[in-house]
Amino acid sequence: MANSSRASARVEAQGRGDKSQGGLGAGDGRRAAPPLALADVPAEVLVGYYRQMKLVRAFELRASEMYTKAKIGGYCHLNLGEEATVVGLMAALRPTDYLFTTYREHGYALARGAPPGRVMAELFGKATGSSRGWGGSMHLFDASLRLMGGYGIVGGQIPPATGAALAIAYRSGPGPDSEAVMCLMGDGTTNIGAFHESLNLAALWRLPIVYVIVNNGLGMGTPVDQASAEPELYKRGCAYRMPGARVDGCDVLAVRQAAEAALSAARNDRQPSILEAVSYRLRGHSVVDPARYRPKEEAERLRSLDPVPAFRARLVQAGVMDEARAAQVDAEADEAVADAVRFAEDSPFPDPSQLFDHAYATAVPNAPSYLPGDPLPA
Amino acid sequence: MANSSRASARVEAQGRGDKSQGGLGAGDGRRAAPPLALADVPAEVLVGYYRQMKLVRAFELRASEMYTKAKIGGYCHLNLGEEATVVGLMAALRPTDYLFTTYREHGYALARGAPPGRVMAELFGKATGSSRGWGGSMHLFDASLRLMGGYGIVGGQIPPATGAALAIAYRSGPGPDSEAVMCLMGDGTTNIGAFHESLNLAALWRLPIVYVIVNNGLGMGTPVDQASAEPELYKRGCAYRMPGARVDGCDVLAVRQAAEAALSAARNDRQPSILEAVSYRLRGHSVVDPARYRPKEEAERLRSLDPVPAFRARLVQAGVMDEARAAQVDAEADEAVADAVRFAEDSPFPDPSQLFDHAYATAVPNAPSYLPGDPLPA
Amino acid sequence: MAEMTYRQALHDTLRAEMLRDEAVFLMGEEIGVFEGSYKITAGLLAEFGPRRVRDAPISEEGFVGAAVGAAMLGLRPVVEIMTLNFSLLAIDQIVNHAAKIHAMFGGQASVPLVVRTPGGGGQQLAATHSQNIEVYYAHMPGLKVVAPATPADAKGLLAAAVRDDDPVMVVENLALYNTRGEVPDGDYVAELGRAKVVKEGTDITVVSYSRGALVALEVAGRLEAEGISAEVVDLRSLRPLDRPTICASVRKTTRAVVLEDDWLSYGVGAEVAATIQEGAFGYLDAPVRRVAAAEVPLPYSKPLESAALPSAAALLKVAHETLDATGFPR
Amino acid sequence: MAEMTYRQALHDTLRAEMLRDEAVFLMGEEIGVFEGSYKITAGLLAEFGPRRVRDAPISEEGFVGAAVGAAMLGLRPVVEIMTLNFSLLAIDQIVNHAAKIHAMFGGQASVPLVVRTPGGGGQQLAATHSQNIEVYYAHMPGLKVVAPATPADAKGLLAAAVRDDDPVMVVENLALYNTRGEVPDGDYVAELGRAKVVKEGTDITVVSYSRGALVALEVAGRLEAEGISAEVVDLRSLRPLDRPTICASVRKTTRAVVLEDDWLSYGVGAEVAATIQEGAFGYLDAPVRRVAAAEVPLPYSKPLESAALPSAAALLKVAHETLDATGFPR
Ligand SMILES: Cc1ncc(C[n+]2csc(CCOP(=O)(O)OP(=O)(O)O)c2C)c(N)n1
Ligand SMILES: Cc1ncc(C[n+]2csc(CCOP(=O)(O)OP(=O)(O)O)c2C)c(N)n1
Ligand SMILES: [Mg+2]
Ligand SMILES: [Mg+2]
Repeated sequence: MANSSRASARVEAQGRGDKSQGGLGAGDGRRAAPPLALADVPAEVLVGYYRQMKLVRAFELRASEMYTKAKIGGYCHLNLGEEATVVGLMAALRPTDYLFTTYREHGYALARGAPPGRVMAELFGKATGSSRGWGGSMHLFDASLRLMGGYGIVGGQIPPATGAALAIAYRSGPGPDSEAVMCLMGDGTTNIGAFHESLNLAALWRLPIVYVIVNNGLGMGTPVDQASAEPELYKRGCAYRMPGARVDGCDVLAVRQAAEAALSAARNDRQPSILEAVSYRLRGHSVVDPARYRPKEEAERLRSLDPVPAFRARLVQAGVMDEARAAQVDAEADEAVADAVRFAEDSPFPDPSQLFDHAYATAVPNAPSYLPGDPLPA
Repeated sequence: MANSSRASARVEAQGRGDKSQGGLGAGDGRRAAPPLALADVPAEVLVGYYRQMKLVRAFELRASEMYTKAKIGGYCHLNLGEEATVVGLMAALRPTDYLFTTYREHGYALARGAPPGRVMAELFGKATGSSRGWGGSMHLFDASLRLMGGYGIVGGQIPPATGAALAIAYRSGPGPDSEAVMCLMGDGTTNIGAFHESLNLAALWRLPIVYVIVNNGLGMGTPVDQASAEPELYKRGCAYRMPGARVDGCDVLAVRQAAEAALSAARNDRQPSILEAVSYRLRGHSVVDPARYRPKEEAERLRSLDPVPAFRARLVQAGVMDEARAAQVDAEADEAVADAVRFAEDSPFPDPSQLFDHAYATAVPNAPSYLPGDPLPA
Repeated sequence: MAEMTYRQALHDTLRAEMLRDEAVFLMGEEIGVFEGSYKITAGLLAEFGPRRVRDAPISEEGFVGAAVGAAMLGLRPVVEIMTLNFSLLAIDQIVNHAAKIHAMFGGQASVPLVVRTPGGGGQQLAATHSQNIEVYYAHMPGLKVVAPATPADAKGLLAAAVRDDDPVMVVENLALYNTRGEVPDGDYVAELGRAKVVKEGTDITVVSYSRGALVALEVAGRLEAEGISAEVVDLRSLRPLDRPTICASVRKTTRAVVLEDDWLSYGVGAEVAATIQEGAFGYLDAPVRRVAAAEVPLPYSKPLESAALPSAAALLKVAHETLDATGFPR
Repeated sequence: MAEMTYRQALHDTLRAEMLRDEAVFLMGEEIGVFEGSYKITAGLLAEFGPRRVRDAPISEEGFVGAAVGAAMLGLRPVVEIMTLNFSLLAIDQIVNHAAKIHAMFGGQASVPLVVRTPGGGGQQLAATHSQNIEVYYAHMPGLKVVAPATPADAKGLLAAAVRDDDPVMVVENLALYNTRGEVPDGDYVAELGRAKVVKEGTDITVVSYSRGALVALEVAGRLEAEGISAEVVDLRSLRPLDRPTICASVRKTTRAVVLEDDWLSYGVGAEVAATIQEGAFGYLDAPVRRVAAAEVPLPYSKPLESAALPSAAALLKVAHETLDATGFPR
C-alpha cells in the first residue's frame, strides 16, 4: 500500500541531537506544545489559508486543463492533494526566509505570494512568466519572494539550499530574527546521495535550515517502503544526529505549527532538522500519468481525505466562515485563476532575438552567440 | 582528538533491523556471544595470524622505503597500524567470498593470500604485478582470490560491491554456504553519497554484504567528528534499518569474530550490516604525508597501541609461541618481503606494445589504437 | 522484416535477450510497476518477475554502480537511466568505474553492462532535462557508445550491446521513440563500431546520428529534388568512431556538413569535422560546417527553444552554402 | 614583476582576493588543517579562520552544491576539488545547477562560483586519477572554463574568475604547480575568454593550453633552432573559445598542430581543428593534426604511461610532418 506510514498522531518527533542544545533535539519539547486549534488562530487568517488552498486547487485543475490543450509544454507536476501542506508550510515561512523547492511547486509559488498570472504565464512559456519563460512549470523563481527556484533534478536543490543556509550563517549569528532556509523534497528524493551529503553538512556545521519531506506516498509509481529502507522518513536524520518530526500534511494548522517549530530551532539554535509532512497525491505523477499502478480503492480512499473540502467544512462547521463566504472565496479563487489564464494568454512570447540575453551574468569576449547554421566567428 | 571514539568494549552493537529476522538485528545476540579467547583458537592459527600481521608490517615498511627510493610511483597508502583489523577481517572471509576494498589495501591482498612478490611487483609497475602493472598501489586485483579490486575514488567501490552481493542473491538463496561480499571503506568515506545510496539498496533488497568501516580516526587530516555528524559510524545504518557493530580493530580475534557474525547474518539471513573496526593509522595518509596536523602526544599514544608487537607479546606471554618462534616468524616475514622486492626488481616492465591489450574485452572494429602523434585512420 | 516503432524494437529486443540469456536482467527507476517512464519495459515485470526486472530507488550512482558490480560477477545488467541528463548523477560509476575496470586491473575483469538512456531536446523540458551530452561518453576510452537512429538499429545495436563484454552506452532519443521502420526478424545483431551510409550520393556528405540522421535523410531528399545528390552517413557508433567510412564518403563527395543536436563547441561534430579535414584534406573543396544547437542552456519557451535547436532548414541552408562555396552549379 | 611558482601565484591570489572581498571564502576537502593536498591553501586557515577557510567532508556533490547556493545568496565561494577526476562526483551540481541557474531562471540569479581543480596525467596515478576531462566543462554553456599555463595567468585568470558573476572552472595542472615564472605585481586581473599568442612565428601554429602550452613553447624553441618559425597560441580560455585569435594565427602561418593532454577523440583539439578548418580553410596548406593521449585508461606502469601521453617528441614529429606535407624546405 502506497501510504502505509500515514501519521497517526498530529506530530511525532524523534530527537537525536544534543538535548542540551535545546531546539528540536528534545523532540518531546514539541510534542508537549498543545496542537494549534482553530480558536487559536484569527478567523481572517484561517479564511486566508482556505483561500490559498482553494487558489492552489483551482490553479492546478486549470493547469491540468491547459496542459491537455497544449498551452503548457514539457512536464507538468501538480500539487493536487498537497494543498494543506503547501499552505501550512508557506504560512510558517517569513518573507526574509529562503525557499528551495522541486518541480512540483506551483502551489508554493502561489502561497508564497507570486501573482497567479505570472505563474501561469511561465507555464505558458511567456515573457511575463516568473522565470521569463526560460524555466517553465518545473523552474519557477522569484527573487523578490526569495523563492529560489523549482528544480527538476531529483535532490539537486538540496545542496544549494544547504549552501544558502551556509551563507546566512556566514553573515550573521543565530537569534529570533535570523533568516532561515526551507528546502522541500519528495519522499523518493531521500534515497539520493545529495540528501545524505547535504544533511551531514548541515548537521556538522549547524546551519539554519529545515528539510521538509513532502511524503505523498509515491515517487512516480514507487511506494515509499519500496524505495526507502527506513520508510519513516523523519527518522532518517539519525545518521547525522539530526532531529526529525512527522506531521499530518492534511492539517494546515499542524503543518504550520510544526514548520514554525523547526524554523525556530533553525533560527535560534542553528539546529537543522527534518520535517516530514505526510500528504498525498490526488492524481498521477504528472499530468500525463494516469496512475494505473494505484489500486482503485486506494485512489478512492485518498479522495476521501481531500484536504481542501475538509478544511472548508471544518471552517464552516466551526463558524469561522459561513457557506456564503466560503462560496465567495471559491468563486474568487476561480476568478483569480481565470484572470491568470487570460494574463498568460495575452502575454507575448519571448522573442528569439533574446536567446542569448541570459547566457552569462558577466559579459565576456568570444561568448558564443551564433545560431544553428551560422558560420563561426573567425 | 583524532580518535575520540575508540571502542571501549570489544564489540558494541546496535540493532535496528526487524528482530524477528534474526541475524544481527538483535545486536544483543552478538554481544551475548562470549568474546573469543586465545584458548578458543588453535595455536597454529594464532601464530598464523601473527605471521600475517608481521608480513603486512614488514611489507608496508619496505613499500615506504621503496617509494622513497622512487621504485614506486603515484600515491602509496599503507596499512601500518591497521594490521589486526586487516588480518582479523581476512580470517573471517572464505575463499568463495568477494572482497572490494580501497586504495589502502596492500595488507588485505597479502592476508587474502596474494603472493607478496606479485603485490610488490604491482607497486613497481611490473608486468608480473597483481594487475599486470596497470593498477599500481591503489588498484590491486586478483580474480583467483576474489579480490575484486582496490579503488581510488572515495566510496566508488561501495556500489559495485553492493552489486556483487546482488549478483550472489540473483543466483542463489541464503544459507550457511552462501557466498557473501565484504566491502571495505574508511571513516571519511561514510560521508559520500554512494555510501547512502548503496546501503539503502542493500537493506531494501536484503543483500549478502558486510560494509566494513575501518575507522582509523582520520580521513587524510580530518578527524572523524569533523566530517561525520554522527561520529559513531556503526550507527549510521539507522537510516536504512541496518544493524551495525563496533569492534576494537587492534584485537585480531575480536575483529575476526565480529566479521564472522556479520558475514553469517549476510549468508543466512541476507541481513546486510555495518561493522566498524576502530583502528588507527600509524603514519601519514600516504607515504609522502608527514602528518604534521597530528599532535605529537597523539602520535605517541597511537604508537603505544601498536597491534603488532602487542599481539606478539600476548602470544608469547600466553605460551602460544616462544620468543624463538616469534623471532623466527619475524625473520620469515622479513625474508618474504626481501624476496618480494627481489621478484619485483627482477620482473620486466610491461612493453609499450601492450598499451592496447586491455582496451576492450570484446574486440570491435575501429577501436582507436594510434599512439600520440600517429596519423588517424582514414 | 516487420514494421514497428523504435520503442517496440527496444522493448522486443530486451525481451528477446532476457529469454535468450538468464544472466540478462533489467534495473532502473520505474521500469517495473510503472512500466518505464517511456514505456520501453512495458509488460516485462509481469512476464519476468521482480528478480529480472528490478525497480530501483532514485539512486543513479547506487544502482548503476550496483550494475557494474553485478556485471563483474558475470551477470549482464541492462540499466535504464530515465534520461541522459540524470546520467550525470551516475557518471562516476560509468566513467571512473565501468570504463576503467577492465584495463586498470590488467584485463582480469570485464564489465558487460548496458546503460540505456534517452537524450534529446525539443520537448520543452527546459535546461536540465534536454541535454545531448553524449560527447561525455564518446570521449571516454573503455566505453562503447552507440546512438541508433532507426528501429532496425535500435534492435541490432541494443542486442550487440547486451552481448558485448564491455560497458556500452546506448543513447536513445525521446524524439525517436514513436518513429517507425522496418526491423529484421529473428536474431539480428548489428556490429558495434561501424557507421553506415544510409543514402548514397555524390555531391555532398551529410554526417549525423540519432534523430539528426533522420533530418539528414529528409534534407537529402529535398536536395535530390533540386538535383543535388547528397550522401548521408549515420555514425551509429560514437565510440569507436568509424573514421574510414566517414572519410571515404567525403573523398567521394568532396563536401561535408555535420548535423548534431548537441552544442557546437566541443560537440560530436567537432570530432567529425576534425577527422574529415585530416582524412580527406586534399579532397575537400570547402570547410566542413557544423549545424548544431545554440550554446545556451535550452530554454523552456517554445519560440526560444526552436530558435536554439538545429533544424532541417538550417541544414539545408548550410548545405547550399557549402555547395555555393565550391561553385557547385544549382 | 616577481618570479614565483604557479602554486605560489594561486596561493597569493586566493589570499589577495580574500583580503579584498569579505564575500570570498574557500571550501574544500583538506584545504584547512591539512593545508591542501597540493598546499595551495597553506597558511590561509591560520590567517582567516575556519569561517573563511572551510574544510569539507568527502562530499563533492554536497559541498560544491552548497557553494552554488551560497553564491546565489551573493557570497563568492572558491571551492577546491582535490583533482579534476573527483569533479565527476559533483558534476550534477556544476552542470545541472551552477551552469543552468542564471539562464533557467530568466537571469534572476547568478552563481559567482569558482571551482579550482587540477587535472593532469604523468604522475603514475593510474586510470581514475590522471584524467584530463576539461572538455566536459568546456562543452557546457553557462560555464566559463580557463586553464592557465603560467604563474602569471594563474594569478590573472583566477582573480578574474573570482570577480566574475558566473561559475568559472579553473583547471589547474599537477605538473605545473612547481613551475616558475614572472608574475605582475599588485592587482592584476586577466580577461576571461581570450587566447594569447605566447610566441610569434610565421611558418606553423602550435595551439595548446595548460601544461601543453609549455611543451609547445619548448618545441617551438627547438624548431627555431632548425630555422623554422613557430607561433604558439595558448588557449587560456576553453569556454568561451577565442576562435578569432586561433584563426588569425593560422591564416598567417598556413599550418597548424594542436597539442593536448586529453584523449584525442572528442577532445579539446577536435574543436580547435574544426574551428581552424572552417575559419582558415583557404589558407591551410595541410590538415590540422592533433597530438593527444592514446585512447586507453591511463596505465600506472611508467613505460606504459609514457607511451600513452603526448610528448615534445611527438609534437616535433607532427610539426615536421606537417611542414613536409606542404613542401616546406628544411
Ligand atoms: C536525478 C533524477 N532522477 C530521476 C528523475 C525523474 N523523476 C522525476 S520526479 C521523480 C520522482 C520523485 O519522487 P518524490 O521525491 O517522492 O517526489 P514527488 O514527485 O512525489 O513530489 C523521478 C524519479 C529526476 N528528475 N532526477
Ligand atoms: C571522491 C574522492 N574525493 C576525494 C579523494 C581524495 N582522497 C583520497 S583518500 C581520502 C581520505 C579518505 O579517508 P578515509 O575514508 O577515512 O580512508 P583512509 O584513507 O583513512 O583509509 C581522500 C579525501 C578521492 N580519492 N576521491
Ligand atoms: Mg513522492
Ligand atoms: Mg580514515
